[in-house]
Amino acid sequence: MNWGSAGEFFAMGGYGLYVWGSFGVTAAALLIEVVLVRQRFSAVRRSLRRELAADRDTQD
Amino acid sequence: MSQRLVNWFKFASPASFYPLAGKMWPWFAAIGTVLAAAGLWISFFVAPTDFQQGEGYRIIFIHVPASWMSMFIYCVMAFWAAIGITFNTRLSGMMSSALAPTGALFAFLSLWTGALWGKPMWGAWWVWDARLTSELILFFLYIGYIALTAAIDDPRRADKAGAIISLVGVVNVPIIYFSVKWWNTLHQGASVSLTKAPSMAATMLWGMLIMALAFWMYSIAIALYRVRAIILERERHTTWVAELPEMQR
Amino acid sequence: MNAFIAIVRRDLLLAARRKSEVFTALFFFMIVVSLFPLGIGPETAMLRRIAPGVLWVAALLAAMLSLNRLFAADHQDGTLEQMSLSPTPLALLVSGKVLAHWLTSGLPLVLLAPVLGLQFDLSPRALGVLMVSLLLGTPVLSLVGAIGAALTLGVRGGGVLLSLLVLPLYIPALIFGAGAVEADVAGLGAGGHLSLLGALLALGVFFAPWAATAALRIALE
Amino acid sequence: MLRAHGLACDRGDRRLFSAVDFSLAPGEWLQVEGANGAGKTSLLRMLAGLAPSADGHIEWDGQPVSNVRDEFHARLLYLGHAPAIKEDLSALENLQTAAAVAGRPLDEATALAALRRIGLKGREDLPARVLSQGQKRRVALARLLCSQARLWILDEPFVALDVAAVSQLCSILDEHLSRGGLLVFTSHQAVQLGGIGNTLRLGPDPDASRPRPTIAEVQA
Repeated sequence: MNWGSAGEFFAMGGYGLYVWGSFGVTAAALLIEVVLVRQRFSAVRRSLRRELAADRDTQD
Repeated sequence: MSQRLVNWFKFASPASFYPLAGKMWPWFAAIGTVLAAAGLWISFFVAPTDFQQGEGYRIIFIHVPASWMSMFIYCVMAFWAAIGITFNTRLSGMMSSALAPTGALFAFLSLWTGALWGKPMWGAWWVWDARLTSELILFFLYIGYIALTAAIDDPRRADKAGAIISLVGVVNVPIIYFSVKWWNTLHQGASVSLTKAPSMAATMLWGMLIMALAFWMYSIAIALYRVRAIILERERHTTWVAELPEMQR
Repeated sequence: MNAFIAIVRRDLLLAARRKSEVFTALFFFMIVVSLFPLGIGPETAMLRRIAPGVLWVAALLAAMLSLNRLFAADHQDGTLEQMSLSPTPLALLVSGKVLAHWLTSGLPLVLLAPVLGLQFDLSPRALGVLMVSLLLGTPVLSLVGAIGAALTLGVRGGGVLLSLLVLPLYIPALIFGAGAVEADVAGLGAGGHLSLLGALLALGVFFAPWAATAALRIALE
Repeated sequence: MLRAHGLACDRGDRRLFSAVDFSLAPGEWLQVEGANGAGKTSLLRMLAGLAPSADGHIEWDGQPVSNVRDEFHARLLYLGHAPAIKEDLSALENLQTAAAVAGRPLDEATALAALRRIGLKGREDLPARVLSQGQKRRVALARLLCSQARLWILDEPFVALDVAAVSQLCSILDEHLSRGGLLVFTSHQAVQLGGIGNTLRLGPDPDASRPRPTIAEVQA
């Protein structure tokens, strides 16, 4: 184990800003990408459902 | 032989790939999460403090895998481009455009983490290191691909144009890399280099490999997810999309 | 082959009828190069150091200026359609167009560069190397640029997009071209750089017309 | 002999036309009709091999065009919507360079004779940009007079022409047909030509989602 305490862990031997800046931004970027792709997918699905529902209405 | 060929081309149709991708992506996402947890554990708790660079070197556990991924994804895009041009399959273009944003993201992350590593190590946010410079150019190539395909309205044409630019790009990537490397040695005498870490410890290598695998799984999962969205956008007026269970409500 | 000569002659004739376009690119080259001493300062040692890079970057930008028009006019007036229906392979006709483009945009830069090099106090030897490096390098710019021009044909915001696509691909030519002159100034010998430029040119001659043709076929469909 | 089997054209999500079948023997002509946006130009570009068909295939002398592309193009003359005229070149230069790029160089006497016959006498050396719209069309049509091609595919050849030029063009087309040439063209007007003529109507049919063209044989 490298770290004596949580504070030490977050300080990263003085490199906290750089290390957490790297890991944090990476995590955030990947998370944002996932959210964006989910939104894109559900937007298409929603508009397709709406279109299909409209089609069914006109057919009935 | 021919039987196998037929099977492969069956999955090349968007209609049969869509449900397959839907089944596959959660697995890749799950394996990616596990690997990422393991990789992070190694990065922070197993890998010892570097006697030269202190704790700052831990950035390597995302910087190097992200750089690998950005290069690898570009090659995969070019691979799909070549397939698309040779066999004229629709899916390959969709795969290319599904991969591009993720590749660009990794190129960006590689630059970002490179800068955050460079500041404490070299005292500057940016140095014209051969690898960083090539990574920057690779990022430009991704942006060029995305901008070109976004500017063309007809998706089929966009795919073909994107295929050509990614093939031209992949031919150029090694040329660019070696020219930049040579330029760099000519100007700086290779005083700084990211991988010139003194005899990398085995745990560091393991950590990097596991993180790279985690990024790999992530990329596959997100690309499959995105390609599903792209397939729906492109094939919205086909009957198979209308008959999908998730469209019935 | 006759069709190849015919297309080179036609494009040269068209350029001769529109001389202003050729001269605009040339003056652009001159002005950009002249701006650097004004921006950086007139110390001769400094100017000598930056000269290869400045001249090469300016040549790169000037060559890009005329790329937009490489295929656009032919696309608009239907000539491109006729070219693709010619029994001569389209790639050969495209090579002819690229050659004509180089003769009207690259070659004048090569001839003008030594005059501008004098502004930066380059030695006659370095000027010679500069000319040779441009002679080998500017055709690469035309060849690679043709791919970008063909890809952005009829695309929204084509001009900016073209530079985004093409400039990263120009980097090797820039590095070896400017590097040749720098190496010569430093007394290292420019042979290695120049042969690499030659290799780039050979690679471009073989592959670029093919890629540009594939891109043009997309625009024609 | 030109034969089309089940050609189809997609524009975006929409199918403009499908199941276009026809065959054209030497001396026959085909007029393609249809409202704006019915896909006339698309069909002609398809026949010329400029655009792929979404379905079906095209045969030339019994062979799929894709197999005999070079030979087919050597026998084809296509005049598209855009007349392929360079504004900065004179009528004569336009004619000669177009022929040279097509791989069939033209001597000056032949080119001049063609330009005179099409009614551009005295304007051979003017740059095309000072010519009127109709005169530019005539420069393009002068290529017909110098052509050895067997198949002519003409997109709106009559547009922007005055009465005299229309009848002149008709006689040029008649000559081509009587030599055993084949002709496909689009036009909004009824045209009287010799030889066997067919009309192909591309248009919306009752089932609007899948327009089917109908072929009416007319004896000229």
